[in-house]
Amino acid sequence: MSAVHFVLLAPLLGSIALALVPYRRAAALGNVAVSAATLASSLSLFVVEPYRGTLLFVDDFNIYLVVLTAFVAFTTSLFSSSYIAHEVETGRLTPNELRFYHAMYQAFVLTLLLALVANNLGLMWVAVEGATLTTALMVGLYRTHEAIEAAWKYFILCGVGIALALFGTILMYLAAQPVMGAGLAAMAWTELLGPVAQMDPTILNLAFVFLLIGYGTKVGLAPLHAWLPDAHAEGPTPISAVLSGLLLNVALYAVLRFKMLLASNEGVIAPGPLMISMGLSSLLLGSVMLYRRRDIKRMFAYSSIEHMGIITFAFGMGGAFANFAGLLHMTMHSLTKSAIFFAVGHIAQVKGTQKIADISGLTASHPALGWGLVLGVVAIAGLPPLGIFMSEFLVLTSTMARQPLLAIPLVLGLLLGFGALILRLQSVAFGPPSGRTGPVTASLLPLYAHLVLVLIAGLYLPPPLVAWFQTVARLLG
Amino acid sequence: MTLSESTIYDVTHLLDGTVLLLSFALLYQRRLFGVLSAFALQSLVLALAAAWQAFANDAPHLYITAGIALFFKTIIIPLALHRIVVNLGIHREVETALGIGATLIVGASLAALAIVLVLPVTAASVALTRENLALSLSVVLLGLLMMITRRNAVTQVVGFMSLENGLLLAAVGVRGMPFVVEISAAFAVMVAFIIFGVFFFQIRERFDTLDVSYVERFRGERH
Amino acid sequence: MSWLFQLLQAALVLAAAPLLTGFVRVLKARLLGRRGPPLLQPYRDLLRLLRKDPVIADNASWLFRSAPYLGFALIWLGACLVPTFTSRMGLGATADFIALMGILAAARFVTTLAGLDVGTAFGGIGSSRDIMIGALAEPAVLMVIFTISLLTHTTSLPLISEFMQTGAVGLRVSLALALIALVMVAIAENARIPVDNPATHLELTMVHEAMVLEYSGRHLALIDATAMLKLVLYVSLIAAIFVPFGMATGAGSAGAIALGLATWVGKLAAGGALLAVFETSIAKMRVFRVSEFLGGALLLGLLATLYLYVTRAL
Amino acid sequence: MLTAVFTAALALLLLGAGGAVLRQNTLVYGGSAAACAVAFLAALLWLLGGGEPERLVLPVGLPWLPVQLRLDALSAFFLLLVDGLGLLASIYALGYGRHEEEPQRVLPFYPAFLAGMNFALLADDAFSFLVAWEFMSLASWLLVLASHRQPETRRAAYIYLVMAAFGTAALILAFGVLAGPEGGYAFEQMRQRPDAFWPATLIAFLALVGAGSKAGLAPLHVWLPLAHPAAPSHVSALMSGAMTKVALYAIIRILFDLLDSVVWWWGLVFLLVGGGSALLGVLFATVQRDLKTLLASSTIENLGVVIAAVGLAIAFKANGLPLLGAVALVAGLFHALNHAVFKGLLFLGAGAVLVATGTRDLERLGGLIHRMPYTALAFLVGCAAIAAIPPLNGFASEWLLFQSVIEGAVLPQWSLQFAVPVVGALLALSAALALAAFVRAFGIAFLGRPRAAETAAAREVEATMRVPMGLLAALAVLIGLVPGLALRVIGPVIEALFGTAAISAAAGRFLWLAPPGRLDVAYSGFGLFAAGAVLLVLTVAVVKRASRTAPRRSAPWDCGFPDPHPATQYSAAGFAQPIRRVFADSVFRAVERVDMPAPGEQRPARLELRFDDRAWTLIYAPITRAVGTVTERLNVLQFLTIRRNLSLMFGALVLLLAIIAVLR
Repeated sequence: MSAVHFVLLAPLLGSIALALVPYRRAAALGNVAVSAATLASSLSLFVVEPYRGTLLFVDDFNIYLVVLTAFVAFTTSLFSSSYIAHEVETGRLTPNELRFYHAMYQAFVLTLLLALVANNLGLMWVAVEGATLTTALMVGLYRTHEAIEAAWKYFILCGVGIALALFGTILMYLAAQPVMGAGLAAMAWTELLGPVAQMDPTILNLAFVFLLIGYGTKVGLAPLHAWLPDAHAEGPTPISAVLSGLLLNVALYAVLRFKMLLASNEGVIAPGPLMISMGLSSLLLGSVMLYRRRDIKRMFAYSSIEHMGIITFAFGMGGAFANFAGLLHMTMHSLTKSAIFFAVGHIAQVKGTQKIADISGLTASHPALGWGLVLGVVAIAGLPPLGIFMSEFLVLTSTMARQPLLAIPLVLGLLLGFGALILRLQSVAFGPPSGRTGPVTASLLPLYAHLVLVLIAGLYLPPPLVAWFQTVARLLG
Repeated sequence: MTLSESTIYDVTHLLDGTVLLLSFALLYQRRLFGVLSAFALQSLVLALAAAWQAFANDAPHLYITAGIALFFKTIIIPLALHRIVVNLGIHREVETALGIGATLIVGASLAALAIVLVLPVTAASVALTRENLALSLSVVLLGLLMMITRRNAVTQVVGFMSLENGLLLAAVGVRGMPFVVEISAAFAVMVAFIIFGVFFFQIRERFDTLDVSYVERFRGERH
Repeated sequence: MSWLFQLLQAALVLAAAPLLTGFVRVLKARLLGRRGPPLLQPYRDLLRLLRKDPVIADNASWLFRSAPYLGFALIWLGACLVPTFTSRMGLGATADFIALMGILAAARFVTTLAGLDVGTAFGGIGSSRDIMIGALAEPAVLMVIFTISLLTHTTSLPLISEFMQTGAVGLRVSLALALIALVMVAIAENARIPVDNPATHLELTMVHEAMVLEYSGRHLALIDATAMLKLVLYVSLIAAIFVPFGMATGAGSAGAIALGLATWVGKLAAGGALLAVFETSIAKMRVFRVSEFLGGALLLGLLATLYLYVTRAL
Repeated sequence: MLTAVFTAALALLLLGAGGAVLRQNTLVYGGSAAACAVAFLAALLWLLGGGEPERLVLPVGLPWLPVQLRLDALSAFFLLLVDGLGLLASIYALGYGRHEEEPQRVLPFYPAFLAGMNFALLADDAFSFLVAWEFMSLASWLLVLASHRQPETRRAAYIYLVMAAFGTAALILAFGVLAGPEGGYAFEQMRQRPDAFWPATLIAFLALVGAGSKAGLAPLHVWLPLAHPAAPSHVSALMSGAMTKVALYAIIRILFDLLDSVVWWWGLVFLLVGGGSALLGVLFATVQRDLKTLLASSTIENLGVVIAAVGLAIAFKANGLPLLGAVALVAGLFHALNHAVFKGLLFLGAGAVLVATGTRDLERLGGLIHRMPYTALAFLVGCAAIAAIPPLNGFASEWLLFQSVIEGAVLPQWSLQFAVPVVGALLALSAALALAAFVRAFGIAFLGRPRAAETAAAREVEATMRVPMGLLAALAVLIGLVPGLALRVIGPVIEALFGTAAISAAAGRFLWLAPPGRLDVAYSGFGLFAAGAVLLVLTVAVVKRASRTAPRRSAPWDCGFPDPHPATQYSAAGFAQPIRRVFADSVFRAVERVDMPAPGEQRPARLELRFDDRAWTLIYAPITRAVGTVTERLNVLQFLTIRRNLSLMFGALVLLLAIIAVLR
């Protein structure tokens, strides 16, 4: 047993145990405890030797994503405990649903971690599929018309997407088999990297298109994004936080792994332009769609589409700076966006509504939550000294230096998104307070913990993280 | 008994071609029960193809795949969908978003696109013949086409599963594909059905219909 | 020596100011077929006003009381800077043509503020219109300065006079345009017909007189004297730039100085005569035509500069 | 010295963090004042002492490029402006801050804003510069939002931040080109990278757009008259007086330091933009009825003047006339310095008026010279300075600028030969209109009779607010009389940028201003002042001797119909009417509507007055409309059926497949 196995075992056992625990408080605590255990075992990955098995492996790329995932899962579980307590009090969730929720939460974390550490294309696919199933169930948790519709949409669109991804995976194997022979090796990341150079480029092209569309659906790239806003808006907010913060990253991780593979084959059509165009379309669409939103959670979901667009664009551009920026942006976005959802979750609870028009003056009525939201949105909008500014700076400058024409739609999209976010932020956070102004029982720790990390990262990145990013950036080409 | 390469190829090709033909048949159907029958038939041919690969390539685990396809997709799922249609009193005509003729023309173009796509592949560099690759690619695309040109939820589900048939067709055709894929593909179909069932249940409970456009009245933001 | 000339000039402009105004008045009256006031009447008027008790509005501030002194001193200072009979003056290097415009602007700043101080409708109307006139007149003068300084390669007034005196510039379209522009500005700045009428009271079209309506006694005397001084300033300025002939340059012998003085007096008389003729032959225009009048001056000034480039390029 | 400035800036940051927790007026503003004083003195000493640029590397920032700080002449000069004004504004805020409604919305951000400006001036690499730059925007945005309960303030803040982001984006792109594909983000690397013609042009215009939007250059100015007045007055003073200078710093840094050469026609563009902004800004200033908006509009004018000077400097430099270029840039920097002084003073004065009367509306003010004599005097000096009245500082820099414009005749390009006089005319017109605007501002607010009850009850403000105003007024006079003081601190900048000791000669003569080599053409504020003073004393002595009676007080004469009601006074709108009429259609699209009751009706007649900013109606409104239309149209995507969404997916798949089929 290696540390990797512990990372997977903790949520697996936790999921089973939580499915059995009927007590509300104990379940919430247990959820936190299991998440903490997962985080602890993921941190142990730093100290042990890199693991490299036939099914699982840990390398520079996924190690930090694993830790990030475990960390956000942990902070979200903290947020979740105070969020869920409120939901149970107001009667929106029954104890049985709660049990189901906690079990699914851990199962979801398990699938995410499995997708990250899987060394096998097939295994990774299974894990992503599992993530779809678990979250689809949680999105529909409230059983309102909207929630069921959102879950249905989520399930159908991601089901088709995941099927296409499977086809891409099969095609990948088709290309690998003649070179590497039959067997597990032909589906292992670690084994494929060398021989990919001799594979048939046509099949690889075909495979990449299916994988990009398939996993791209889960990333939320336009025009495959339709499931994302509704799933974020209608499910419980902790799920929105992990969807935006983690699931999108994991799906993008899958795309990037394939891009890495293709990078070593001379004959393939460069995946860059495909990713650039999908990234730009997501960025522009996400930004434009921000303007007409009435539901605050749906708005931030569109902002996730926007940011996934930026990240995909950055990786599409490639090169040391853009790849580095993309990795940084992935990390920062997941911390920031989940922090925003933490704030939004409590705000929606305290105001009793998710409608933007019905919320205003938060900094006056609930300073801690309100300023937290301001800080989060300021960060997500790309203002310094927070982390996203650094990555956007790198993306913009390197794009301008290499492909000035691409900088135009990029800047346009960023500014459009910025305009919409600030517009809504001002109406929500400032002005005379509206609605209920009663005190809120919110756990602010996860919110501010994330924001402080984002703030620090905007000014200083620890050298080990930089080393990882740079290694991965090189691998990504 | 050993079979010559050409025999293996011919039979595989024949079966795969039949699957594609049945995909077109799915698109051609005007009545819901016709769709279900065509799907059952397609799944049957898929099962045969899987069994043939198991037999020809001496890969016994593919028999399991064949069995799953035969059992679930040929019998259980069509029967279940048949019951749903009857019980819920769903309109028995196929409601099209794009006319049948037009759908078939688009389908034919997609098949042509699939051929164009695999043409540059050199025969030696791929574990599946070019023809079979083109066939399964076409089946996948036609399944997707069915999902977007038919309004009714049942036909959409069938379209989705037809898409999966295309996947399986490719998967079973490859020599030595590790077990993971087959199992997971079959697993996906199963889970998909379960989940779909859950949704059907809820949807019936809430909306008394299976027409997806009713569900979509609640697309959020229009409160 | 130059400081002596400077003192002499300061005294001379002061002495000449009422005389020039009286001369213009007499001439205008004669042209209209009246006898008109005596030539020295302005001196008497000023003295009479000086002896009268000044009355000040209840709510007037210190600014109101000090404005006449400041305005007078500023215009006087300006008049000292324009070469009259000699180009060798003590203050020659202290201020150039641009600074002269600055000083005139400062005077306007003080008087228009004073017009607003009491808070009457007339003061406001006068100030507001005076400001509009200034806003258009100043840039026109600056364009004239550009033209002249491009020709003479300096903005220093004594040097401009000396350069123009050599005749090296010759006759140019630009100079003519600049002259017209400067004359138009001078008419406006001195509140002469057709822009304003120095002789009217209680007309809604008036500008300068409305602004100073609240003044009386010695304050009014100062204001009237300022207006007279300003006329001398502008006539001297036009003369110094466009007809500097006769002006003493360099160290200057006694004869040259005498000639300079004589020609200066002649120029003032000629300027006054021309002004009188012009004023009797033209009607007062509506206030909002003034902007077109001065806008025309500004355009002429700009054209003068541009023509200069054209001719230089040819 | 760099360490001192850095420490001060860091202390400001910490004060900001502390301000969020402690909410101690005295501590935050006192601390800010102290930190600014330290930075100011350090910059001043460095400038006077001369020497090599100092560097400091911090272990933060981009992983492969730690933050580089550098103190050279250019940054030291601008630090002088920012911290000098910061010091006085902080002292002022000790009093002003006590009248704040929600001080907790100002205290944390005020020191942070100052720190942002300081760091922007110290930064020696693109990343840290932009972080500081945008941090400055962020902090000032929050300061604008201090009175967030008013909808118009929120609108102003929103437009401000979006325009700031636009500007920053342009600057990021400019630095992207400067850094090149290898990512040489340090300024030192940029200085050494040769720039080809088109990239350099791109950089120049991105810098103009990026920094120009912060400086309020037309047509990117629309946010400025909204945002600057909305902030607390000491912040307004800093935004107008200091932050616009940071923008100017960015332009000069990029054009004259980071780029290795300039092209003459850039100068043409800068000249036209500068001249246009100057005229537009001042025209708006003449018609504003809000005192602080008036001041903000005039900021557009003054920055336009400075940019025109920069344009001249570019034109001269590109044509191999570094000496003349140096003079033009001196004029620009001198004007920037002066603007910081008088605009700071005026905003502080407006703040005092606001505190005393509770309004910024000119139509409600009046007669404050009696009730707030000290503020009135200081404000009067500020008005005179900004209206370019000799011998104050505003005139000195305008004088130098006009000399530069006249020298423009030597430029060889015919387009420049034509443009320079035209821009000269624009600048002259702006200067004259500035006089109108500020006579109106002072005359309506401080003279006449109070137009509202709260104005009549106004009281002079406390000493902490009066002292900074007094100091700034004294500075305006001092610099005007002894311009050599300013040239002494500008000299090192010019030497560093142009490599000439050109203006040292001029700077040596403290009392005279003169273009180099043209000692015959000179201006001496002190000389004029002295001569004028002599004449004034003479006048007073003579007149007082001739007429000894003390003036008698009585009701105003007003042509025999005095009416004590304050509404009979000329109003701010009325005062601006002639100018509004002259420029109405071309610039403002002013609409006057008179609602005249029929004979016999009792209701009063009303004059309604509206004017728009053409930039808004021609540029921003269409953009807003376009965004509205596009978002509305695309919003359909949110409401698509699942089937249609699948169709999109299918379409994307088929499209990509078709692409690889075609490309293979």
